[in-house]
Amino acid sequence: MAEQDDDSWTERLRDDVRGWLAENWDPALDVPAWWQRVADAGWTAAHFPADKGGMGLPSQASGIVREEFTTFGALAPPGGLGMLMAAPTILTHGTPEQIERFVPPILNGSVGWCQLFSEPGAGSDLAGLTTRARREGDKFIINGQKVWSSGALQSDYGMLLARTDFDVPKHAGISWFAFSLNQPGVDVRPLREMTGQALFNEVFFDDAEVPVEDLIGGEGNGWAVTQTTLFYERVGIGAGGSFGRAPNAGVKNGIYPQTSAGEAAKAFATPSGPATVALPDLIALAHAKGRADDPNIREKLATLACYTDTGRWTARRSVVADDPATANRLALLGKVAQTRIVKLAAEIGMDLLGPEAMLWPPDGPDGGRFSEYFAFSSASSIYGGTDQIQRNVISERVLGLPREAGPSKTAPYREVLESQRATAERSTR
Amino acid sequence: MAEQDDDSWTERLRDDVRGWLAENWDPALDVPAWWQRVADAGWTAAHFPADKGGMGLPSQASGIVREEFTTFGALAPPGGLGMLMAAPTILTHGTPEQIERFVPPILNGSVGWCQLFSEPGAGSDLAGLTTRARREGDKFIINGQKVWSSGALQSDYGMLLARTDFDVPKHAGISWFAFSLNQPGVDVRPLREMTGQALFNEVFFDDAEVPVEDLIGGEGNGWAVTQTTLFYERVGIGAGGSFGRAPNAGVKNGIYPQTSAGEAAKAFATPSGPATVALPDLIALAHAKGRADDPNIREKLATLACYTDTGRWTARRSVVADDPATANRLALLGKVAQTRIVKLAAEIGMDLLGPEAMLWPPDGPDGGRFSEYFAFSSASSIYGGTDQIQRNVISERVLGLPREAGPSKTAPYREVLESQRATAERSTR
Amino acid sequence: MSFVTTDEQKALRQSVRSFLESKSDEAAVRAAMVSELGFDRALWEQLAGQLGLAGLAIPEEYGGSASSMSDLAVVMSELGRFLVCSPYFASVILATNAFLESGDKEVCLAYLPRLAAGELIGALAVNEQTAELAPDADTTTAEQGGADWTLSGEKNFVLAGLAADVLVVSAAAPSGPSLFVVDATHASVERTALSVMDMTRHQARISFTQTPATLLGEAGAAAAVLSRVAEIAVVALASEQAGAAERCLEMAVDYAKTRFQFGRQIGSFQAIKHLCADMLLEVEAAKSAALYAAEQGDEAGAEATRSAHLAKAYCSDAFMKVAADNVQIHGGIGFTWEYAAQLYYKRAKSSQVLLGTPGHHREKLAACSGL
Amino acid sequence: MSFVTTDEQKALRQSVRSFLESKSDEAAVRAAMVSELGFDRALWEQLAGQLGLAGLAIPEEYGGSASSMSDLAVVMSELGRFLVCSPYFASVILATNAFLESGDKEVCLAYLPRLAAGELIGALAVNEQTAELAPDADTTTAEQGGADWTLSGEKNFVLAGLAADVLVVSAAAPSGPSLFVVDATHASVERTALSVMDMTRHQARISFTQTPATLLGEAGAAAAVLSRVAEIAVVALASEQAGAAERCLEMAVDYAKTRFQFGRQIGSFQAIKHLCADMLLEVEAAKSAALYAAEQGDEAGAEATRSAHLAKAYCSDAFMKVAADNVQIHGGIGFTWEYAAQLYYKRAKSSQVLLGTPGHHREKLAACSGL
Repeated sequence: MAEQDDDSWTERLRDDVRGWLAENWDPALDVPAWWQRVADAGWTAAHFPADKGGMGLPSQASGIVREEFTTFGALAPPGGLGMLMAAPTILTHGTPEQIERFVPPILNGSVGWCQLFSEPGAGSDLAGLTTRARREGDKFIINGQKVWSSGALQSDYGMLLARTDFDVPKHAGISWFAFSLNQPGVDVRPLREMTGQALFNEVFFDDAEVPVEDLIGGEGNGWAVTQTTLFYERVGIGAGGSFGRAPNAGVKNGIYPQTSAGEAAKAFATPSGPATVALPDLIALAHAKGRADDPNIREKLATLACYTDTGRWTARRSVVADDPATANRLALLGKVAQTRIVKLAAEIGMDLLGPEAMLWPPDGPDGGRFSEYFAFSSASSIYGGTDQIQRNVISERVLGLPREAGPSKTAPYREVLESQRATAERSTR
Repeated sequence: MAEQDDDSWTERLRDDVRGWLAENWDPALDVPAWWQRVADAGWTAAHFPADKGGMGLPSQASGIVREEFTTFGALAPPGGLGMLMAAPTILTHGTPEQIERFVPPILNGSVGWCQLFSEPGAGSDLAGLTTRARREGDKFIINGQKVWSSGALQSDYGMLLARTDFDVPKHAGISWFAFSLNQPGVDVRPLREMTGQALFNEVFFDDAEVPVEDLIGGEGNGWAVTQTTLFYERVGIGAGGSFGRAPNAGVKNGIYPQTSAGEAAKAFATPSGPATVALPDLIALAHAKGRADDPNIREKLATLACYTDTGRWTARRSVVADDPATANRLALLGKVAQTRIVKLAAEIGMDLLGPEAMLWPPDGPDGGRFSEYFAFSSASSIYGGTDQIQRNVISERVLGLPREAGPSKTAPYREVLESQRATAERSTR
Repeated sequence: MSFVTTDEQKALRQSVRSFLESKSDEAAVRAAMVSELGFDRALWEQLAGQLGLAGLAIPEEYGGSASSMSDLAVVMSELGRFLVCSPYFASVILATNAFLESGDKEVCLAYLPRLAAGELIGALAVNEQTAELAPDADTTTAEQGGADWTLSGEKNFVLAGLAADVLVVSAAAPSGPSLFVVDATHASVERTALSVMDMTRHQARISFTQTPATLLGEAGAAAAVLSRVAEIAVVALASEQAGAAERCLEMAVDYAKTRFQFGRQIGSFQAIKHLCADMLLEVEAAKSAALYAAEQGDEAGAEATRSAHLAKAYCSDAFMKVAADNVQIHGGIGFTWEYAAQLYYKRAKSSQVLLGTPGHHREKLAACSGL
Repeated sequence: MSFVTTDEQKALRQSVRSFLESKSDEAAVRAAMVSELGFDRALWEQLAGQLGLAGLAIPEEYGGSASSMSDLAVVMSELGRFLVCSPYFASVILATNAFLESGDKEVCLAYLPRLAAGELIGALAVNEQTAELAPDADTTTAEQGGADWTLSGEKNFVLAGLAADVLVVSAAAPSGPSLFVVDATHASVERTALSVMDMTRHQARISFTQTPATLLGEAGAAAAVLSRVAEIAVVALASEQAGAAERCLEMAVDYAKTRFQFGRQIGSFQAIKHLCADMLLEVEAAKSAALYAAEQGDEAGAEATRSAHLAKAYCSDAFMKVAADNVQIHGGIGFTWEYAAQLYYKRAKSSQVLLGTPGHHREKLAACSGL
């Protein structure tokens, strides 16, 4: 699968990175010092404007930079949800003061971020959230509960959506906060998933606080800000994201498990956690299991090749599109394209294992990773917005099909909640 | 696929039929005379009550009787839409006088029926029909248009749904008529389908008339009557119907193409029209094309065997169910079960043909029937209520899931139509 | 085919269901599945004793109640519905039928009465590299010294392998693959729990080192006996799958009625409604396949074989699909450890693979269908 | 991969589209498809002359404009969009590339300039029992008498077989399958129209009886030449499929916005919305596959081969699915003869089968992917 970038700027960029690394990479530096050096040079977010810590390059630049760092053997620039979502959101909606305060610590990896969006009662219907932010002087008091926050235990800050006003329509009462997790009113509890792991957390707020100056995009404007965050999430979860291949930024309170950048680079080069099961893994498994000649397996693997490559190519078309409508149209397909890749790959893995598909780590071929991936695959159509929600979004925003009639969009949200409660009572009686 | 009915009444019934045929079958009789003899003996609708021309047997009896007639070589009792839908509907909702007047000519095959339900603007939303029935003295005057009426050219009567009142809510203004097609205000025009054939017709009404005494189930009660008709249609289209294997009843005006019952029996034994492509046909084709050993073909044919047999067995469970809720639950699945059978069978046929899949009757293997069936298969998820409508019905009536919010169900239908017109104008502007 | 449910079967289902509702709710399942042997002995003794279910498949001459496959299917579907952690399938279906099909009256008389009473738990140790009860590739060997046999080798994927008291083991004897009875607690038998995805169904790897064994039936007859045992077992398993699948549909529909998003029950959205309708089609088709195979299953023959393959192929994929759809309809909470949806999802996978994948059975079905 | 659309390509697409909007609307397609030769000669002459599209694939030395596969893909996708009835694919893609890949400069000089100008219509007559341009099983034979060759045998599924002036024919020669040029109008050539499902793409059966023929390229070289021609042709066909699929999506979305049932636009129902969203995924993935294969297609090589198989496999099934979904969303009217949905449905089927089924190309793709 030879691929060529015939755009010469990318070749120039790769040369620049290699040249800079040859002069600057120092495995003996501690991680914060190395990342500071990287950020100062503009490599963390090469696609950001030059006056915001970047280099003003096209958006695919950040992936290219990370590839070159990793190939070189250097610790790649920090990634994680801060880079993926918080930084571009704050860059879009924050004040100059907020950008100055929040973005550099993301770029130099000193502050890690998580998402505080979903609630037990607000999953697909994210705007149905009821976590409350009550203004008190120069701060907001937060009460409520969030769920599905990956990395919350390791993060310093969260992108928090809370309802600042219950007496306006549903979407109008929401605000977006840069919320510090390092305070007493916050309780982060790991949430165990089907895989047996706890990648996600529940987060409880009991009179937690956030200063007024950490409200991003203005009070009651959180829904508009959220659209930006979700756009960058979709692009990232879909086949085109580049930050998934980057080391997570700032571990909580600035404590890094590795003492030097060199050790951290080595640790990052060794994959950990439930590794993705991709086409080459399955082709190797088919050979190992003596099933490479099985026509049904060949048919399925060829279909997986089609899904994988078209997913990658469509994501690429989104990146190079010269009009925003096309870029958006293609980016919005990333998530559903990814679902079918994950589910088919998981299914083929199980199929190839035969009876060993019943095993679980540590038993089973390759430490049981195929079984674990199969369990994980059931979530691929759920996390980051269910496939049902993705299809709603695609059909409405791209294809222009009508929204469905729902409860009043103009009624104060307090009334909507009350009427919902009444319906629920009736239907369980 | 040996099947055994361990119910002894069915064996007794088969014996009875054979015994009666041995004494009564006379190929020299003309068709009307033969069918009169059959009806008089109660064979046409053995599952009807004894005082309504039947024998009071369980519903599977009618299929068994027809099997035995055909095996014997006799012309089977009449079938068609009159037997499938009109007779049971009238039996359920008609007055004794109406039953007396309409059912016997169905049982003796002298009157053929078609359906006059769908309209260009009322397909999935059947209750959205706008064909008008205006009362004038002791008759109703009909104006409007119907579509998708199969056999309308060959029928004497139609099951007509028309709106008798526009000033009541949508479902309350509909009436069900036994409508004579043999009158000047009726224009039947064949409608050519994708297959190139014209199985269906458009029917136009221009001041056509129907006497008040042919209104079935009462004025404004047509929607309830329709539910009965549709129930029998679903059961019939699904895997369990037995009237599809029966010769059509009364060809228009009592004219039969065959002069004797013997000739008619022979004609019926020779399949005509686009024959169904079923599992055995495809297994034979796989051998003929040297593909019987192809694992991908074997996998698909085995899947088709699963669909076909489970469809048949589920239909059978509906028939023998001892409570109506279970019978209904299973019968409602018939249509969607049939769709996947038809579509997979059509696909396998095309797959087996290779380049010959591009041919069309008269070219192509077996006179091009596989290509024709493939074209036809696209309609299997549409006719008799689209699969989307079937799934709505299943989820609401069987699973008890909530109906979707729609426009007011209580507003006079005239107002609904006006507001719809306004929306349409806005959205095309 | 009759598809008629007898009043006795209705009563049987009702009694098993009420029993399991109180004795094998989700908390009980979770407790049993993390226990060392993977089952609740008290529950097993009540199933066998109070309800008399261990002897269903066993003729009266050996102390059983000689019920039909259709009766067994009723029990299996309820066990599936409640995800019961039990050696029932291993002992009552697999081991018991291996005894019965061997035709060895003497050995049957020695074991079946106690298996029928639930005093003994049996397991069938045949699989090594495959899951299809095909003993032809056995590397486990049987050696004869005088009238005595000893077995050496290793078996894998043995259901209830740790719980079992007695094992029916296949091994390569001089005259071909043969079946043997082994005391599971003998010192030369080493049993290791496997780490399995579906914790409601424990499995073990069992090794034998010159383990004393009793020949079961005729030497060299294992393949024929096991072929029929596998046929019976997949029919029972298909019923279990159909019962579990039906429960998944109920969970999904219940949740869809009570979960609100966008101010509406999510069950009012067509995406959810149509998914539920498709689940119903799968569930009812699976039930039809399992019922038909059970009706055909009492006597060996071409239609018994064909319908067994069809039932296992269809019910496996139907249960897997419905279990996955159930997770999807629940959204995030369906993916959590603490919610029952994941237990069904994993059970669906283990059931799908057990005794041969759907692809394996579809290939056999094709071979039975003139291909 | 660049996926960058040049300004020239945008202009090309725009000019082809405006041209076809006025010259090949549905009425024009229906008129052409029932005509004897299956195409509108005036339209063909304008495509070739006014727009200069017949010479796109031809080097300048033979009177063409030596455009890239990506340019050709633009034209093919527009031809697909409008279901244009034209010998374009047969002549400009199949026959022209057979000439070019033969490397036979003398014969190329004799024919390509007139093919480039559209003065001659070419067709490729290779297939007999298969659709994959595989000449190994040819029963058509070539006999040599001195410097002259004659052909005897029958070819099937020849696109534009009746419309063609000149045929490139494969036949078994003593040194192996070889290519020949034949005057389509020669008295010994018998051409019979096939009855085809997709009437927008006429095909013929052509028999040769000692028909005089000119050797094209080297004797025995047909397999290698046709392998590359097939690769180029499936990439062009994939673009056509993607273009037609996109049009199906547009038809479906437009109808969903304007059709009212239950007092609502049917496009407001999730069942329809989600189907449309899935159609968009298929359409865009198909476009990606076709674009990538076109970018790789200018030079022979492993990636050109792999991406060609992938594009044909994917675009075939995507177009078929989207065409069927379009019928479904239209409901009954989509099934009528008079509505355009059926034309796309049938075109999708013929395109799916032409030059090898998706299963054939997936098998080749597997073979290119380390399997």
